[in-house]
Amino acid sequence: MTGNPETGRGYLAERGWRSWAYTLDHKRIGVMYLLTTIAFFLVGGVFALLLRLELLSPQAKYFSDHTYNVFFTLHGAMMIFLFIIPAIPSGLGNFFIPMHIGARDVAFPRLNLASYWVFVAGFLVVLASLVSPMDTGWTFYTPYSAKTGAAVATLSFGIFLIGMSSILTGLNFIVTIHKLRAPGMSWHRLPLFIWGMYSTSIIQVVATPVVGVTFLLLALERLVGVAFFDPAKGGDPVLFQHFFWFYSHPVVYVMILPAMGIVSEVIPVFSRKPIFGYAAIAYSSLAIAFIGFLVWGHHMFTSAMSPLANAIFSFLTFFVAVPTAVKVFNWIATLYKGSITFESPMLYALTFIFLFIIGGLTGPFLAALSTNVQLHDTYFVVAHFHYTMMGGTVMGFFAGLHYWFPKMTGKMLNEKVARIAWALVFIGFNVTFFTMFIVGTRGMPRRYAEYVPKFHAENVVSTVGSAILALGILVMMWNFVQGLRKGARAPGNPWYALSLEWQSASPPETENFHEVPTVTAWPYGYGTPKGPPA
Amino acid sequence: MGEILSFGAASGQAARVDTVFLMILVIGGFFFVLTQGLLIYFAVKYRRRRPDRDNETPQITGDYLLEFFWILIPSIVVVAIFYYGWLVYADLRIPPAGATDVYVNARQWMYEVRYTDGRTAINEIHVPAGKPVRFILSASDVLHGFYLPDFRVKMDMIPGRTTTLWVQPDRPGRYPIYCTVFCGAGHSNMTANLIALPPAEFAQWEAGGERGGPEGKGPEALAARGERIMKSAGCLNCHAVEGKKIGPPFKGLFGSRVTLEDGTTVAADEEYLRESITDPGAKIVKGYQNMMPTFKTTLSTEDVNGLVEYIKGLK
Amino acid sequence: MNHGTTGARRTYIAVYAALVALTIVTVSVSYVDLGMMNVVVALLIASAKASLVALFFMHLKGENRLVWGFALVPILFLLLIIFGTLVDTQLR
Amino acid sequence: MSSPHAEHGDPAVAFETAKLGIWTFLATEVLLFGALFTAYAVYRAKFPALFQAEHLKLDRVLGTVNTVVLITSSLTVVLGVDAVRKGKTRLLQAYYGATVLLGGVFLCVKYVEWTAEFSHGVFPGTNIFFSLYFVMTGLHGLHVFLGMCVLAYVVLLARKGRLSENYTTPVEMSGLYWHFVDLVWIYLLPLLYLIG
Repeated sequence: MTGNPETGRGYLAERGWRSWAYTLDHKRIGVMYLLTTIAFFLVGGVFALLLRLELLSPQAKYFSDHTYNVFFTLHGAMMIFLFIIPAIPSGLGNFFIPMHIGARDVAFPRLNLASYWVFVAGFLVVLASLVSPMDTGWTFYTPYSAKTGAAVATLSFGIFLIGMSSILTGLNFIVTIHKLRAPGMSWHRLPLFIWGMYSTSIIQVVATPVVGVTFLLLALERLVGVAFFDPAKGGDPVLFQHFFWFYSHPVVYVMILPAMGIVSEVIPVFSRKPIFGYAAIAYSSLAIAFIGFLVWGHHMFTSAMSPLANAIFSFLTFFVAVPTAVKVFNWIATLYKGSITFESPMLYALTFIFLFIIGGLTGPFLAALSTNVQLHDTYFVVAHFHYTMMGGTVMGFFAGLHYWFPKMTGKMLNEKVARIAWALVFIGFNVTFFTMFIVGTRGMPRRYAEYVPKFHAENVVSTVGSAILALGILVMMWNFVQGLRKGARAPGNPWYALSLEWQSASPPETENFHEVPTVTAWPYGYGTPKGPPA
Repeated sequence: MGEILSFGAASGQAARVDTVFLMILVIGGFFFVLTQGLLIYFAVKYRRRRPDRDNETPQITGDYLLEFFWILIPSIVVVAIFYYGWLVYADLRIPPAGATDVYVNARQWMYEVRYTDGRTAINEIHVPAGKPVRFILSASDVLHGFYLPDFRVKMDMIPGRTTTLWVQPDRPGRYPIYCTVFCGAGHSNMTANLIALPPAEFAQWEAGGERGGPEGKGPEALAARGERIMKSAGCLNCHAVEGKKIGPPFKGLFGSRVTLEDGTTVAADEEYLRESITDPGAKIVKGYQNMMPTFKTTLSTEDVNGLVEYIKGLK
Repeated sequence: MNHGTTGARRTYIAVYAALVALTIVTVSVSYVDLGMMNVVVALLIASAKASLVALFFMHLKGENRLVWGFALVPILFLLLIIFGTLVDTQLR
Repeated sequence: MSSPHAEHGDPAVAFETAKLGIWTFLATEVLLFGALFTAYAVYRAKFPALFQAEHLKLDRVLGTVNTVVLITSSLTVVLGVDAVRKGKTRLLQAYYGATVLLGGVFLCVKYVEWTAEFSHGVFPGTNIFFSLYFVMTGLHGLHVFLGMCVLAYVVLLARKGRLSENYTTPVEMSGLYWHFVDLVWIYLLPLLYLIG
């Protein structure tokens, strides 16, 4: 129960770049994904800070409008395609799915490595597009994206490759979860992180090809003039939006579902209580994944869709709220009568719930037709999106990083520094983004390099918040580096968790487990049926 | 607080949107207090007080009745919110009779305004206060947006299509219009103003010389332009104002319901007329052949708008 | 074993014959003007052919439920994107 | 390059795993073409007259010939699978070799069609119908080409003696992929050539 006492270098023993570049070990591939995506998170964050800097003044001050447009495009495209989509699934998922289900590796290790290198190829192509950087916003709406002078075809191709990598990873995980579970690991004994990852993988496999084709068509429109989205040839620019959002709406669940899985792992461990309503949390992941495919039209309520389409998409959108609410209620109920400690993973998990509730409760404003028409394309949407994605997914990601850091590296983090970083992130985040709800309701449109002076005060507050947030993230990164360099040796199971990954050494051996474990119980058997033990 | 939530709606419709906003805010506020309250209360109350005692928690794994209710109650709440949101929206989409039409065409990065009497303007739309005004929106190059925050409405402007939006300013005033769909370098400077004048001032402005009168060398009224184009472009070779020729007649067409060859019916609105001119094969009227050539390249947006306006007048 | 596979070969050739026959039928029908029915007939024949390929050539006939699920789920999503988009474009 | 975990202990499990993998992959392919089928549905409903007029410019006979070619190639694939299940790897090579050839014939016919269309001044940017036609057949042609590469690789494996009745995985997986490519064409033929 207290884990393996071994304290070797485990899977990290082999050295040299070849041992990484050619590795078939899912853990090493996961680590490579994590390092790459965190790097992009930091770069994307720098772009965000530059945006906030420019918005300090209503008039263009530091950059031209075009430069600002490039910055918000790069911020969006990098954060979405290079960080948040791959970070948890491909990074933490690669590392922990096989360990959670008691397997030695994923189903197709070679494909796994290939998917990482396709990802790298993708981001190299994205970098190549910087010769004439994109200025369309991460949504690539036609006909602007078909006309602008930027390297749209190049960037589309880069994102096509990244999408391919995402498909291959999802495929690998689906098959892994179906076929490689340890003996006794029935579906209802799966950790909830696996349920989240399974639902995510389905979305990746089914939705990503659509956006792949869409970007292909966009590139072809620029290269050979196909007529799909070109109004001059009878094409329909709104069809582009349908295709784009058929992927890009479900993909926010690719981002959030694994984070919800992490939270479902962390909460019981630090409350010493079984998760409340396991089945409801597990199946609500699948429900969110499925309903997520029915609601893409809510991004297009002002795009002059048919009235019936507007009504249907609005109606269905509200039903995403139900499984999401169920999860939140279950997490809160798990805390009830727990024995809660507040180590950094738990702090981030609770922050996830806190911020995600705000993100979730501002959803109905955007789902209801009449208020959507008012708030669409204003800062209200920006705030809602960041509360769910940054306040949700990224906080879940941070929770996962702090939770599994000892397992991945064999070192413990400095808890005091981690808490300081957490406090800065929490305060900075809310100051930055809550003001955006207000300025959005007052009518400030998004993607504005310059704005009318009446929105000035909110923007200054928001920029100050972003500086605090950035400082918090810097402290966190510094803590990671210090932890790697000088952290205390981590025991096999520092949090006394019950799921399988903690039954290995820290860091785990290449084979994960000396013997493939036989599973006899679910991973949440905390607490006692009759109260305190003798 | 009113200012922060941008109350001070400029029209009755905007006030109705605000009630939906408020309703969601109250419901959301209730669930916010409930969930965050419990979250914080549990976190504080059940924090571990004695570090040495570990597994002292009860093994609660679920409660079907509780879970049933917290699936049921949100479901009912969201259906209610949907219903009110949709109701107000549906009402907002139907313009009242007697609205003044104003044609607005967007291009990078300005709004080209054309009144039915032929006067034009850039980025300034004068309308009488207290009367409904209907915007007929088009775009020349890329997607643009038409957002009136004080009226809580917006509509995308889509190249190759015609979209509409209406407002009724209750009070005179100057209301900003923002572009909300990213359209390039000048996006954030693509703003305009809706200037609602008291009826008397509006009449004065309408008659005023600064924009040139409707007669003489002044610009041509849209409907007059349409009548001229209709003769010169050869429309009347195949269509008659009244009575069936090779193509369907124009009189009474606007606002009617047209039966198509596959039996479905469509409303003959601006978008239908525009489409029938630029893409005649798209909707074939029952009883007619698909033989009209497209006028997409031969007629400008102005010409098409003129034709539409002329046909609208043939009641 | 041997007997079984000979039977299988015979099935494959029969399916092949059916596929070629259906191809001939669908091409022939396309020369006849049936109005809207042309589309329906062509798609029905295509679906019949596709089912033959999936059931016999791709051996879906003998597969377990899991593989059937993997084969059918994408079709559900395909219908979703087609009808979801048409609800807008057809009713504008 | 050692792969400590690559092989699964039980070959039957390994086969089932690979099969599930390829079916998942086919699911992504369904949606890849699915987006194009959606575009087809939208524009055919919007421009029935255009589709009616333009599809007559395609060569129905060549399209039919190509269909038969592709169906025949599917038959040779399934016979190849049948052969390897019986351990007849030489027969497998013959059948898969024939499939690659038939794939080549298909692409040659496609080449003839495209050249004819280009010479008539019809290009991908001409109108919506031909945009759909060129992109759909082009993407499908790319799949045929990739399938030929994979099948040729399987023939190579068979020549090296890597395949037997106990190890048929590459044969069956590549076969499933090839049938799927055939299946897509079964829909492309009526949609583009016959009912336009």
